[in-house]
Amino acid sequence: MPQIITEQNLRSLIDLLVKEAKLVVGPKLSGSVVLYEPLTAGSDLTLDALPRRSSKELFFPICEDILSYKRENGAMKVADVDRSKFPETVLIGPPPCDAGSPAILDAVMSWDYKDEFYLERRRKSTIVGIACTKGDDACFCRAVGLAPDAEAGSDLFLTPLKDGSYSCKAVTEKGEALVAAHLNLFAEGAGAEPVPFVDQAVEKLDLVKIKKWLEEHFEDPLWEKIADICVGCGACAFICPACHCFDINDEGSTDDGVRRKHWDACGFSKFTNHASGHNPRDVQNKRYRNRIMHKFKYYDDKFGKTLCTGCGRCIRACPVGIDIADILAQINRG
Amino acid sequence: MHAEHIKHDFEPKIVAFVCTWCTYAGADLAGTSRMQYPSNVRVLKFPCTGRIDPVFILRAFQKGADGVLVSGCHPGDCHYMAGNFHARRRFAAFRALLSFVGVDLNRLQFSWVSAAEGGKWVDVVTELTERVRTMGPMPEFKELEHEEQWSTFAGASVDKSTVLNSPELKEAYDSIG
Amino acid sequence: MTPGKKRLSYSYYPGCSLHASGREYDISTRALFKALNVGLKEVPDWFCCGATPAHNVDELLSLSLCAKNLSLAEEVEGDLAVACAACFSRLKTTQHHLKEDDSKRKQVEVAIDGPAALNKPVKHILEILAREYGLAKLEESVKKPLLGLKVAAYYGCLLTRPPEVPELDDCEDPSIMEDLLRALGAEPVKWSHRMECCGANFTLSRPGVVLKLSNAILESARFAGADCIMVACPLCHGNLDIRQKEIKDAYGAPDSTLFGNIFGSELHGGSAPDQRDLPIFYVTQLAALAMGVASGSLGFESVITDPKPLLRDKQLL
Amino acid sequence: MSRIGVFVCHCGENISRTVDVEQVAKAAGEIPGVAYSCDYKYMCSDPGQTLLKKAVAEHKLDGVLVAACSPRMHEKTFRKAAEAAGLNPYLCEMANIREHCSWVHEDRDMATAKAKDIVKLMVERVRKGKSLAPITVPVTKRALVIGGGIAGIQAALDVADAGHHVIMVERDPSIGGHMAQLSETFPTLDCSQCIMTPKMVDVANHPNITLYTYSEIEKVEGYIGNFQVTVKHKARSVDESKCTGCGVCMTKCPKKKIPNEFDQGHGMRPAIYVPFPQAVPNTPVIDRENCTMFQSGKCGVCAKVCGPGAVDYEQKDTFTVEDVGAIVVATGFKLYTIDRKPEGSPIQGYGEFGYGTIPDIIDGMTFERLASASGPTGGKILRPSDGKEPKQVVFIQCVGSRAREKGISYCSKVCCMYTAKHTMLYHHKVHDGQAYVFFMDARTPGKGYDEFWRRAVEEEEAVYIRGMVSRMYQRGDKIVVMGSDIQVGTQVEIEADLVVLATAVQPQDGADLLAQKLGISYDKYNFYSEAHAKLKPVECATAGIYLAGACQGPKDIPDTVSQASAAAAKVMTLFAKDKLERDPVVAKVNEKYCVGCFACKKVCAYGAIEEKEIRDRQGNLVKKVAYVNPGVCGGCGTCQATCPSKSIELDGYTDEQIMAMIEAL
Amino acid sequence: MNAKANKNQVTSIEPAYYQAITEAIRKEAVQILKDETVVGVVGYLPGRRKGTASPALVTTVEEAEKLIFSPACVNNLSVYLTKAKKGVLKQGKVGIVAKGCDMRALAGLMTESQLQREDLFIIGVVCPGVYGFGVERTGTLTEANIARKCRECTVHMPEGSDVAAGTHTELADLTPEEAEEMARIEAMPQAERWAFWKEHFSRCIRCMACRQVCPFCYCEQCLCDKNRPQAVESSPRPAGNMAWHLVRAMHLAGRCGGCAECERVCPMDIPLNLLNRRMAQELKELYDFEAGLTPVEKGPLNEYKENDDQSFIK
Repeated sequence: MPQIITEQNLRSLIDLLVKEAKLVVGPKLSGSVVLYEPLTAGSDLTLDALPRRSSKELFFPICEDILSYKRENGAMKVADVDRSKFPETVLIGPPPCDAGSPAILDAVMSWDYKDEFYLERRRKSTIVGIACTKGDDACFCRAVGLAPDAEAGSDLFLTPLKDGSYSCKAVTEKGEALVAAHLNLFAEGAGAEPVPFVDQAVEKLDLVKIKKWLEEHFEDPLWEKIADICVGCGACAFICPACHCFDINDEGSTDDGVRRKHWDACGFSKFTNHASGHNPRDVQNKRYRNRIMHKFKYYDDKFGKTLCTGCGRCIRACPVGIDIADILAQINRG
Repeated sequence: MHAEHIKHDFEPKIVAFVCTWCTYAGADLAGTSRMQYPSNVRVLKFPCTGRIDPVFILRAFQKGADGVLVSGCHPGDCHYMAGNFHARRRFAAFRALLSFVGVDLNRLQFSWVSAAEGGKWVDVVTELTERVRTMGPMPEFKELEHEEQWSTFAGASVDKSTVLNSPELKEAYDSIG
Repeated sequence: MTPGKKRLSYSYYPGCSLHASGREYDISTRALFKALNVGLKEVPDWFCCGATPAHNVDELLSLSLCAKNLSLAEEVEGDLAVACAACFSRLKTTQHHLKEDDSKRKQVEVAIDGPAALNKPVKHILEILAREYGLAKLEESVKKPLLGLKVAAYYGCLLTRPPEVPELDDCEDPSIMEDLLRALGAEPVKWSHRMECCGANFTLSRPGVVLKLSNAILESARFAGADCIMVACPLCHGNLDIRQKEIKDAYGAPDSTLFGNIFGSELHGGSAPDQRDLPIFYVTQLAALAMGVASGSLGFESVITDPKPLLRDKQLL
Repeated sequence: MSRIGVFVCHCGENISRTVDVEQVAKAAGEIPGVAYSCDYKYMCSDPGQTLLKKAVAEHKLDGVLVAACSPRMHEKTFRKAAEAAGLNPYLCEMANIREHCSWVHEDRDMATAKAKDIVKLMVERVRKGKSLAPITVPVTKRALVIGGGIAGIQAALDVADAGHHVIMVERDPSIGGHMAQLSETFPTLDCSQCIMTPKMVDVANHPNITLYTYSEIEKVEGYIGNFQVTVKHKARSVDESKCTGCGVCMTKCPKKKIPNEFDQGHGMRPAIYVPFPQAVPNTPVIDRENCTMFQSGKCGVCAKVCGPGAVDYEQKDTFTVEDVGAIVVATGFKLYTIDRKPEGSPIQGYGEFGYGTIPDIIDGMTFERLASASGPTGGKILRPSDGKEPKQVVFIQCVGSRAREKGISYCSKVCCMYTAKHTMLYHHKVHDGQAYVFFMDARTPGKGYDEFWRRAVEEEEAVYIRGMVSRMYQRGDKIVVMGSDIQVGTQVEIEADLVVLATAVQPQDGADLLAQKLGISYDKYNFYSEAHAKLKPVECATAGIYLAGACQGPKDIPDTVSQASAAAAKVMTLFAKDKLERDPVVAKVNEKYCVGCFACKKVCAYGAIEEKEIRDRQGNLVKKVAYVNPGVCGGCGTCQATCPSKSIELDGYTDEQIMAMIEAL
Repeated sequence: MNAKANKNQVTSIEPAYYQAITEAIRKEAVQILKDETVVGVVGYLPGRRKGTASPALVTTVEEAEKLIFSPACVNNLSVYLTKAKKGVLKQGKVGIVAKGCDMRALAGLMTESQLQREDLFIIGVVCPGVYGFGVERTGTLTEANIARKCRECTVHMPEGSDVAAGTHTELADLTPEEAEEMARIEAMPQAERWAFWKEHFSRCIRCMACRQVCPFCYCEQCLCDKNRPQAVESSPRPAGNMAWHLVRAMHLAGRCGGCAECERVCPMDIPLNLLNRRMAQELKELYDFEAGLTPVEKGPLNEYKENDDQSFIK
């Protein structure tokens, strides 16, 4: 049962959800950049640019407290975070390359260790994805098996139509529930023609072939070639919708402080630095190799998924112009 | 001399980073001379102002100081010859930086107090304490300490007091029609 | 900018004297610069710098006079060339003073209704010739070297003093004039009174002082064997040239007149009194002469102590 | 978890009157890491210290904080007590709740609150503190003395008499320095050479002194107690071991008209020469620049006439390396040559004085030589130009000194006195002569100095004119001196037969280069800088190097000798122990993280930081890092504040300690 | 004299200009690799996407023939030379393509003993400017797409390089946007300034791109990575972010060459160069220090004068 929602009603939906005391998150202009941030009104929604950071931070915040501790009368008192206070959340506006990331990450977060911080947030959230009609020469979602109209990860999926409205498809029960609760904002009908998608410059990748190549090329001059120019920052990982490494730090003093979990990146030289001083990934080529291996081999080995949505953020942001799509294409070509 | 028994509404936290040879000794002299000054100041002793890292000042503000004093030997009197000269440049630069990011420099005082200047120590400490007292608590860094990225406590930004009551929501629904 | 390719060019502040009693200085300066192909553009509408007396009477006035002249000069391209030592001193002093004293500067700027041109470079003719045009190039340009001419280079009080203001040369032991003379082919003599005062503007109020002081200078130059004296100041020129005969009348034989010898010993002497006339040249006159400028256009006729016999004797005319 | 003991002192009632010490002790007990706390009437008393020692044992304390008076008062006391109890003394600290609290505040509540805070943050300091061991440095008990003037001689003799070996290095062919040139000395007018030459001989004969003349310092390495000094022995062209000092070579040398430096160029010497008859050693050198043999290869007379065959034209410069534990720098001074402005120097010349062009304008040292019985005139005052006895002599003081506009602002200290002396010597020798002195002030702060000066003015008829000279010129055979008399308010001209200038005292040529080799600092005039103007006037900032004499600043002979003996005493203090013990508050480098930007080295006032190469097992250079020589480090910590990565850390004041204290605020 | 009169000022820099430099770089790089003057050349290669370029270390003649220079060659390549950081300089002499602003970094690194001039062959580029971020990359440089730092460039000429490619050309009438922004911030009331920076720093995600791309951030142990003691919280929270950026500005004071790479690479668009520029301005005013093209003995915060300003000290 395709539904239609006008742009105005989409914004009204946000207004209503805010009034319902839900946390509504969507692309919003913050200073000079568009970021996923809490929306206070429908007018905040900014859909003309891909946010600089992916929407993963909704489930996997940049930094979060996991416990606090204090020594009192010789004994250490530990206080946990009350996860039940996490709010009901609606994420509105992610394109498939962002909306698709929980569909990838859920696997690892509920694997051998259940990350209740992540999972609780996931449980309480509804994702309203929007098909992507923009894109530039860094985009390569099609190459990694996604598409501008991929519904994976979305609970409700909107497709922009030429008259400015959106056709809606409830992908999950959560999506259905959201529509059902606000039915008068939606209209029945086929609607206008959809806005066409943009062509992507990167060829379709044979992910199986790439994985095979990676299996056989743990040692390869390619890694050194890339590492020659990689400066080892974390920009690519931090803005990536799929990267999910984190570090845990106690901040404060030994007697009184907070244990915090925050984003980390495998490109950092200290990422695998052991307390002993030994560092198994002591040089940048090993670190960059790990990034590719993790995304296109290890994660697939474990969970049968590729740890990349092709959003192209890392290509745009890399300080030294490392182009993962180009690297994959080279491997693909053999 | 400061009459200490007056109770104030606000007692600022003042941290003093001092060198051991001149200012610490000057503060000792103020003590042996039984001079009186506000009790707000907490003194941290360093061998030399040259040892004092701008990070310490930053950290003191972060940890709740309302005012910071850095004090050492007069130029030419440094026990280590040139430590205070290096410190002077370092802090001149640091002041400019703090001012540029919007820190009120009235909360940060530098002084030369020699071992013979017990009276000057009292003056400097009293003046800074009273000035900061009139300015009130330093909000900037303390607020920052408690701020988070929105996603950390996602939901904190939602004001529960406005939790909907149905008539209002109903009205909103109706208006959209 | 490659040196040598670009033509040097200056703005020019002649000052009152150079349009009156020191006209020779002005015309010889213009003639010299023309001969050297150096541009010289007179500042339009300039007026008196206040000279040496004004600052004794009203400091603000004297500073404002100079400041206004400087701002007029700012309108003309090129560093400001000044020939008169007194004008040079006043202009430089004003710049120095106003740079040091902000409140004075503000007062002056109100008075002249505009900013004081404190950074307009002010250059004396001597430094332009010796440094900017350059001694080597000057020597190359000489057409008629002043061979055999023994010259006492006379600096006077103002050219180098006080040291922080003119910054022309060593304050008490300069050599720029001597260097210049050597470049022109003349022979600078070593003499004792090149830095002493000639009496300056006492020439009107207390001529007696001037006669005494200028006499000492003339005597010293004669004693050192000089044929003539070279000056860079119209006032010095006036005192040494116009009053030369008067001095001779007043003092007669040399050596009896050196001022106050309180712990005096016997004075030497014994040789025949030296009463030679000493022509007084402006630096630009001698330089222009050496550059081959026609002597008729250098104002030799309008001075009192006639230089022509000497120049003829040295075959320079 | 640490076990710290906190001991709160009442100091009689000095603390307890305003601070509730019991509460402070109680609060201290609740601080994490504190295992024991108590308060006591007098912690510094014997029972108090015993209490501390007992508590350390009973409660197995691993750190101690005494909250009492200023650490400047009793830190040593309690550290000793802690050490006696088996603790590392550096794990004992003091919280100053007296000078910084009870004595300066009246409100009991607030003072108590403050005392608690002070204790809290000092507990953090103890908790994060580390055991430190005193630094010991072995000491080589040999001293190097640079310079063989009166300063060097005095220092060398004192150290040598104390039984330590001394190496003395002198640049000139003979020791003696300027004092050997002087005629008579103020204020006693005793003959300078008569008191100087015996000391020179003592140096030569002293079994503990090795004398290297005609030698210079080439290189200095190492640090206090352990210097390695390379000495360059310039080729003398005469074998010292063979020469008997008979002097035949000098009398036979065909080239005899070389101006003698010792007589300020007013006497003559041959090309092979000793600077003066009483020279030590009495071995001649060949002045190769003026020797016909060296210039044209023809002559060789000296070699022919030398009985023992000591003359050696083939001699080369040689080098020796001396291990010494301490260095005394006594390189002395030179007199300002005042003609034109030296190239590139901030100092202006006095071209207007005609010095150097008018022969009868001389400096003070030349006058000394004229007045000296061993001088070029045999002690008669005769002027250089024509050898006539001058009847009017003008002395000018402060030529170059105290003349900011000429580039030197300091007072040369000795000129007032020696000019007074000169007028007397002149008056004694030329009875009908008249001396005039131009002066600014007469500075006579010394024992018997003012009496001496007054004698010159009142009894010896010198005419003192307060004012300066502007210009001098030759007129006939006279020098016209133009000056001012500011007391009379008039200009003055004097026709003098001779003018003597008291020119400024300046450091020796090359003083800066030597300082760079030694790693000591110098001021803008190149005078060497002492470590502290008041309290360390003899020590250099660089440990183990001491200053004596005019190389540090203008000085007269008694001051020079005093300082030389003081420097010697410092050397002997250093040599009194086999090992040097130092406070372990010094910086250390974390070589793993140091990246060798050497910002620390650039800010180190002690020159304690060196560059160290880190090599792998194959000997390949991995990187260069900073290394702190603990013997030299002064412990200021400027390096650590400068190091961006904090790869250098000052023991006793680590970032960890300081951050913990800030955290506890 | 009109200072602008004898400069070659134009309204656009056409691709041909960059092509000429490209040719010159290739020729030089090929030559020094052929005659084994160097073991490698750090330069730029074209990126996959139109109008992009990427740093590259080339070691063969074939690779060297592909080197380019275009307005997309934004990187300061000196970051690749320090041992502690990237250490492409493993053995032997290395060639490097350097713009004027990069040359300042090279000079600074020499001052700090991280590089030796004799280990480098510097192929200087007479650079008229490079692209800003998020601009149209058409191949032609104009007022519309030039980087903010290039608008006030004073080092178009790579003085001190071994060879220099290009002739002096620059865009005319560029507004000094950064200077204007500085003035705007300086004119704000103190509280507003604090709000301005708080807003920017709060956005920081601590990806460390600013640090990693900075030629002067070559510490092996960054203060902000240290946790015993922790001077700067490593978690990306507003407090730690503020401390981090202040500490970094302080550590760069007197060293920063003004290449503005930190600002360029910031994925969160924090105007970091303003901090560095403010420090540079202060050090110029107080100690007359300016980062230059030749190494100096000591930076302004590693030396002192006895009469330094102390008007702020009581």
